This record gives sequence, C-alpha cells and structure tokens, in this order.
Amino acid sequence: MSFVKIALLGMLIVCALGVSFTRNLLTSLIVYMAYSLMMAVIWMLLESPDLAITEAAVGAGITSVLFFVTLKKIHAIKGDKDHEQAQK
Amino acid sequence: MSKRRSDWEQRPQARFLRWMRDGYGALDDQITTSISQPAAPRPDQEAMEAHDILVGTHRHERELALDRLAHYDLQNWANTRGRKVLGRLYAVLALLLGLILIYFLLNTVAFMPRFASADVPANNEVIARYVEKGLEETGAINIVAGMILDYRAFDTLGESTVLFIAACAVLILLRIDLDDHGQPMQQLIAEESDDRHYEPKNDRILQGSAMVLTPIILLFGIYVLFNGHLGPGGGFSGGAILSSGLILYLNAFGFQKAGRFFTYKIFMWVSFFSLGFYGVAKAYSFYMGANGLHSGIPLGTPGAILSSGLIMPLNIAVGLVVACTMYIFYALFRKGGL
Amino acid sequence: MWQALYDNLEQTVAVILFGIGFTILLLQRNLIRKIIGLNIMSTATYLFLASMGYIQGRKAPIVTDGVTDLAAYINPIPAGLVLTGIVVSVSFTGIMLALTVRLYRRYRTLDIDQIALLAKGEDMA
Amino acid sequence: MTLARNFPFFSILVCLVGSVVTSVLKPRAAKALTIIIAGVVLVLSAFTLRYALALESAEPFMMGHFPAPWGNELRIGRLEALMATGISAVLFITLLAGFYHMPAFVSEKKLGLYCIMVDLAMCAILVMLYTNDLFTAYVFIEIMTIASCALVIVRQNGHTLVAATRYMIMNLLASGLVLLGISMLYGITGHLLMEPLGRSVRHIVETGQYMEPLTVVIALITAGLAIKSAMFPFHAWAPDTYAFAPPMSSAILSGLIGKAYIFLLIKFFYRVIGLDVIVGTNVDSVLFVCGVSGMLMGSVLAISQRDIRRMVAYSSVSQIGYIYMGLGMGTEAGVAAALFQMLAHAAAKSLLFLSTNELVSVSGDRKRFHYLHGAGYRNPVAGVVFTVGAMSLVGIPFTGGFIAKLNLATAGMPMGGWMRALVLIALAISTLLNAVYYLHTVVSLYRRAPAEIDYPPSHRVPRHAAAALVISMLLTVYLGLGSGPIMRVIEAGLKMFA
Repeated sequence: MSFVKIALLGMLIVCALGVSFTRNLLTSLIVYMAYSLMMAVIWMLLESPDLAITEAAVGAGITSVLFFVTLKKIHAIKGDKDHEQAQK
Repeated sequence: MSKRRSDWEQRPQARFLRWMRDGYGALDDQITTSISQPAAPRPDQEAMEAHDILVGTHRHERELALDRLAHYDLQNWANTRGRKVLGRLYAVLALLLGLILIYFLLNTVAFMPRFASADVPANNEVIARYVEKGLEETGAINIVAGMILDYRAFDTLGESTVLFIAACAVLILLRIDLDDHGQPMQQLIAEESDDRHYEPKNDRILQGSAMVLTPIILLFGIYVLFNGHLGPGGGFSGGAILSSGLILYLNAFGFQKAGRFFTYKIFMWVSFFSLGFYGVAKAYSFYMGANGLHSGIPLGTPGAILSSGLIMPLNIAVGLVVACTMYIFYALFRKGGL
Repeated sequence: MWQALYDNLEQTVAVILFGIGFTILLLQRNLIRKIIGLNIMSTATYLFLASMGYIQGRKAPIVTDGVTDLAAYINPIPAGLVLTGIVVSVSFTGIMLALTVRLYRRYRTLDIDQIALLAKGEDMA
Repeated sequence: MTLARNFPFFSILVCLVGSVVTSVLKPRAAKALTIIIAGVVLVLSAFTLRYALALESAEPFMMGHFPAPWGNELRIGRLEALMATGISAVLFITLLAGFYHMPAFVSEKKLGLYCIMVDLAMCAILVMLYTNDLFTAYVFIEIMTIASCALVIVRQNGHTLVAATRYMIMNLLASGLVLLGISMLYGITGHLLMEPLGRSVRHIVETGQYMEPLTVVIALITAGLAIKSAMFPFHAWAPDTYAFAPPMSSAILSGLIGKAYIFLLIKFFYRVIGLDVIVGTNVDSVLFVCGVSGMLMGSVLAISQRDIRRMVAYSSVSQIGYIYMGLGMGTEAGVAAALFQMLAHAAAKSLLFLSTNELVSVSGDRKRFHYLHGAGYRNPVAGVVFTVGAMSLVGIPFTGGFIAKLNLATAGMPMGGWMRALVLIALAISTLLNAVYYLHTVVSLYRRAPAEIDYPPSHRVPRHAAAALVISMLLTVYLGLGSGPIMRVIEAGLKMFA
C-alpha cells in the first residue's frame, strides 16, 4: 500500500466531512470539486483510465459547472451584481 | 351536524387527529427547520380576521379559517423552543443512523474478498471470456468499450436513455414557454430573472482565450469520441468534453452567437437521430443474436480506426447525446431556453 | 478485523464515505448540501465497485501488443458499471439542481423544511 | 423458433423508440402516439402471455449474441407475462380515461414532454418485469425514478415542487442503497445475471463463506426497494406526491410504478437469493411486521384526512401493506396472494384516482368532502366507478379486493401461532377501517347537495373516457369473479420462477 494512496484516501474523507462543516456554500462546492479530482486520480491508480477520464470530465467538470450556475442563480456567490441586488 | 363538528374540533381526540394529520408532516420534516431562520411574525390581525370569519355563517369559510388557524399554530410551534429541541433530537438520530450504517458496513467490508488478490470470486469465467475472446468477438482494443457496447449493450442503451429523459425533465422544469409568435413570454423572463439581460459581456481576455481553447477542446473531444474502441475514453467522456467546449464558447460569446448553430429544434433532432440510431442498431443486433442469426457486420482489423463493428458509430451516437444533454442543462440553467 | 479493514482500505474508505454522504443527505437542511451529499454517496459506491475489479500487478484492460491473456489485465466489468453509474448520477444532479432553482425562485430559501412550511401556508393565504 | 418469443423485447423497443419519436412530434400527435404505443404493448403482452402459457419452463431471451453469464438477458415466464398484461391493460385504460383532462394541469407546450415520460415509464416497468440482469434492473430503476419525478412536476405549483423534491431525495437514497447492495453482491459472487447469481448464492450458503456480506446485501436491496415502493415506515414521501400530482400521474405512480419495484423484489427473493435463505435471515418477518403496521396505520391516517385525494393516497399505503404482509409470510401461498393483491390494487387504484378527479372537477375543484355531496348524481359514471373501486379496496365480494383478502387469509392459515392470529386480526381490523372511510365517502357522494354552494355547470365527459372507466370497473369485477384461472397462472408461474 503506497503512501500516496493512503494520503489520497484520507483526503477524500477529509473533503467529504469538509462539505458538511464549511459555512459558505461556495467553499463546500470547491471542496467537492477537489474531492472529485482526487477520485479521478484514485481511479487512475486503480488502473481504470476510462473511469478517470470520465470522472474528470463529467464529475469534476460538468457537475461543478452546473453547481456554479445554480449558485449564481440563487445569489449565493458573494460580490456579483445579483448578490448586491438581492441585498437591497 | 355542523355544530357538533365544531365542538368536536375542540376535543382531545380531534386534536390528536389533527396532530396525526399536520403533525405527521411535522414529525418528520418540520422539526428540522433552520433555527437561524427568523421566526415568521404571527399575523395577529389576520388571525383576528380568521376568528371573525369563524363566527360567520358559511361552513366552508369556517373550515378554511380553521385550517388557517391550525397553520398559524403550526408555524408558531415551529419557532418555539420545543421545536429546537426536537430539531436537535432529529439531528442526533440522523447522525446515529449514519454511524450505525457505517459500523455495519465496516463489519461487512472485513468479510469481503481480499482487495487486489487474484482469487476473488469476481475473477471468474465471465471476465475470462471478456479478456481472452473480447478482441476477437467485438474487435475492440479497449475491453471496457467492447463490454459496455457489445456484451452488455442493453445497459448502455438504458444509460443513454437516462440522459435523454433527464434532459426532458429539466426542460419541463426550467424551459420558459414561448408565446404564439415563437418569442419567450416577456413577463415570464422578468419573473424568472434570467441571464438574458447581461448578455454578452464582451470580456476580451475571456473571448481571446476562448478563441484559442474552444477548437482545441472540441478537437480533443472528437478524438476521444472516435478513439473509444482503441483507448480510454469513448462516448461518455468524449461527449462531456465536447459539451464543455460548447459551454466555454457560450460563456465567451453569449447566447446570440451560440444560438446560431444550436437551437431547441437542433437539440431534439440530434437526440432523435442519435438515440434512434442507437436503438435501431442495437435492436437489430439483439434480434439477430436472440434468434441465432449472424448479424453480418464486419469487425475489421483490430486497431484500425474503422474497426470493431458497431462500437465506433455507437460511441459517436452516445457522445452526441451526452454533449447535447450537458449543453442543454447548462443553457436551461442560464436562461431557461436555448 | 482491523487488519482486514486495512487490507481492504479502498472499500473501507468507500463505506465510510457512503455513510458520510448518507448522513449529509439526512442531516443537512440546505438543498445544495443535500445534493453534494448525494453525489458523495454515489461516488463512494463507485469507488467500492471499482476497487472490486483491481488485481495486483495487472494492467488496465486495453489490449496492448495483442496479448489477450487473462493474467495480464484487470477485471473490466466494474469499470463498465461505474461508467454507467457516473452518467446516471450527473443526470440526477442536473434534475435536483433544476428543482432547487425552481424552489428558490418561488420561496427565496434553500431550507427544505422552511419551504415545506411555506408551501403549506400557500393554500391558506 | 416462433416470432412470439420476441414480443417482450419488441414491446420494450416500441416504448423506447416511441419515446424518442415522440420528442419531435407536435403535442396532439404525441398524445395519439402514446395511446397507440400503450395499445400495441397491451396486444404484444397478451400474445406473450399466450405464448408463455404454452411453455414448459421459463425461456431466456438473449439481448445480443452472447449467452447467460456474459450478455444481458430477458426472461419469459408466465408470471412476467401475466403481470405485463395486467399492467399494460391498466396503463392503456388510464391513458384513455385520463388524457383528456391533462390540459388542466399541464401547459400545452409541455404535453409532448409528458408523453415521453409516460412512454419511458412504461418501458422501465416492462424491463423490470422481464429482465434477468440485476444491473439492467438498476439502470431502469433510475429511468423510472426520473420519469415518475417528471410525471409529478409537470403540474407546476409549489406543492408538486416540494413533493417532487422529497420524492427525489428519498428515492435517490434508496437507489444508493440498492446500488451498494448490487456491488457487494457482485463482489462476493462475480455475477450480475440472475441464474448464475442464484447458483453462486447457493454455493455461498452451503459453504458459509461470505455469509455476512450476503446478509447485508439482502438487507440493503430490500430496504432500497421497500423505500421506493412506499412501504410503511418509509412512506412519508408518498401521500403528498400522489395527492398533488395530476390524477393520471397519480394513477400511474401508485398503481403501476410501485408494483414494478415490488415485482423486482419478489424476483430478487426468488431467483437470486432463494426464499429459504430469506426466511433464514428473518428479513421476511421484518417485512411482515412492516406490512401489518402499514395496513393499520395507513387506514388510520386515511380516516383522518379531510381531502379526498389525500385519503385515496393514504389508502395506497395501507394496500401496499397488504402486499408486504403476503410477501412477509415467506411461503409460496403468501407470495401468490401478494401477487394477486398487486393486480387487484393496480386495477382498483388507478380507477379510484381517475374517478376521484372526475368527481372533484364536477364539484368545482374543491376536494373537501362536503363539497362532494351529490357528486355521484352530477357525474353518474364516475360515481358508480368510484363506488366499485372503493368496494374492491374494502373487500366486498365480487370484486378483486375480496379475492385478494381471501387469498391472504387462506395463506395465513397454515402459519404458526402468533403469525396466523396476527394475519387474521390485522385483516379484520384493516377491512373495518377501510370500510369506515370508503363507505363514508361513498355515502357522502350520494347525499343531497347543499343549497348554498353553487357548482360549475357540468361538463360532458368524452365518450372514450367514460367507456375506459367502465371497462376498468369491469376489470375489477372480473378479477373478483374470474380469479380462479389467474390464481392458477400465478401459482404455476411461481413454480417456473425459481
């Protein structure tokens, strides 16, 4: 069992817990993105390049983009124009 | 009858029943309402009006008023301390449930076949045939592609259908209806506060890098798509990469420009042709296989780009469905239409 | 038991992640976090499944140099199943997020219980 | 090598390709196509049933060129064909009777999308009935989940959005459990198709190795499918969903989709694990207890409702309880009784949801009971149909529900002490409770309408819809009168099943 793998698996758990304990939605989303990318690396280590490429493209890519659009729609991203409008 | 009924409403049995009804939802959902949410002020005046109506003559108005009162009661209760305690209790229970689940699953894992060893039950005659005969029977170098598009093609057909149906569900949810002239209803747009007002932003850095990156991303996506049977990748990842290229273009140049080549009609027709092709091609091969006939599709030389029978066209069909679905997800989230 | 868990470390981590995702799904009131929890839960299952196919010292199931020997490649089935699963979960994420957007537009909050209460109140008003 | 053995595959294909074609049609054409597809599926299923009745043993159908442990497979047996015929008949009738009032709930532009959902829900139900592969079943479970969510949200108001969100959360949780169960099962057996899985499981039971994971697998998959089919303690999402969705969707959701999950569970018990192993792990007792408490609690909650559609929705919970009670007896007779109850409930429930909508719409869209006074006179067909449906669910002779309860009681007789007593007592109490709320409703339908409420001018129900309602009523009565052959098919089918 290589050190890298143990570290990655440990980080997965930390990220998963982090999603629940961060205050800001944007932060938890970014933590989740990191989680997805680490998952892609782990799949590479498990000799499944098909999965790694799909997870990187779909899981970390498209899913996160969809999340970001949603956050923008619900004015959860600080500093954008909508957010200020929503505050007024 | 009605008089007795209103008496009855006051009695403990009726309260119990009301608790069963309202409290039913209350027990499993309202308990956990955010503590931080500001309490909705009890609308005293409205409650007074409700009382006024209560002494009115019409029975259905009275019923409605009773309901309204019950609702205010519920909301009030929802913001009292007892509620918070129950909320904590629910949280603790949920946490406990999660921990118990983890404990049981960990116990199970300890008894699972040993990781990474060759004598696990999964290492059986099934994968022996996939690995040893896969190249010969499907013609695909990538055994995974051969497996999901030939041996177990029905699953993959179902999976493409999942994407299609998901796109349709999001269309139901987010698409802004067009009026009779084919224009989106203005009032709906205003209501839904979409992004059309901010389009396009004309950011030079974004547009410049998109100019460079979009063709590269699209090219890479096409490469992955066409190489699904020769190496890692295939329909799903290729389609996702294609759609990310399209999304980048859309973000940089706005809906006006993207709408020139990608409309709702095009989405529907592309999905129609890809899924239809997929369905018909696989139906043909299922039918032939089930009735013991030879499908007569040449497998070609393994390793060549035009090989492995139907796998490459099917990959392309899947990729198109994936790309369309992802793009339409994004477009619908942004502005409720294409 | 601890030794067995350490030997199956991938699966151990996978079920812990599954439990975490499950708990987030139950515990969090915020819809966005619920959806993230859902995703964590499903990726954990995929990790569990994928770890079942790995065999020490074998390569990814892509035929190289025409070698079609069972001892050369890992199990391709879990990879195929997980591929299906990933696509299914992105579809679900899309639908759930769309529901979230609609609910937010209507009720201006992401708290599912608050929303349920507001929806109940709608009839009365 | 007859053509008839391809019919299950053809019926699945017709739904699938039909849904794709529907996506490019205009709403009116889409509607027509959906009804035609349902009709075609009904005909194909009936022919399959005829074919299956002549079979000695169940027949696998390869999806592709590769046999059992390698490729996907369907399986044609009597039970599958019978269920497919029953379900497609109910669906066809539901579509005929329900489509004409969909414009009241769905905007014209989205009707086409709704038709896609109906087609794909049908496709998924058929696959769940016929498939011989656990992972295929999982993929189509997901299709079914999305389709049913979309069937709810086509009517876009706050209630349906909240109900659909709840529905999705619970169902996705359940999907996660099912998928984890399937992957564990794959890990300990190395198979995904049901026949080789069954062999491996028997091997595991004999040797005792991996017995612990197997128990967990059974628990996970049972829990997942139980949540999805709204078994009692997990039913919290169901009543709202059924009550607020458009009536046709409610009929499909409660009458048909829930049944497909239960059928898959029965398949899992019989063909993958083996009923004796299930009895050994006591999962059946848990199901039995949940079923009995569902029967009672569902009825009690239904009595406390003041809105007729919520009442019908809660009565679903109680009827699902009957099915799980039969399943939980752990005997062949119990499972057969549960299967018959599935058919009887599918027929009666879709009828109830549809006729309820008719009754409510002649009463000015107000669902409280006292508005419904006299609704039976304002729309005589719907009144009679509702009465017959209610009679069936209460268990009055000459209806399907009566035979179902009779079968359950008969199946309960040979059981050991407390279980037999519990079955009989629960059946008696639950019948009484059902009678309380259904008969109360029927009586209030035929009361004199109060003078102070002005009702909308009565609209004409289209002939085909009225005819469909009457046919579905006749179906319920047929299940009560001609139950002998059906029970024989079910029993013979169960023997073929394992």
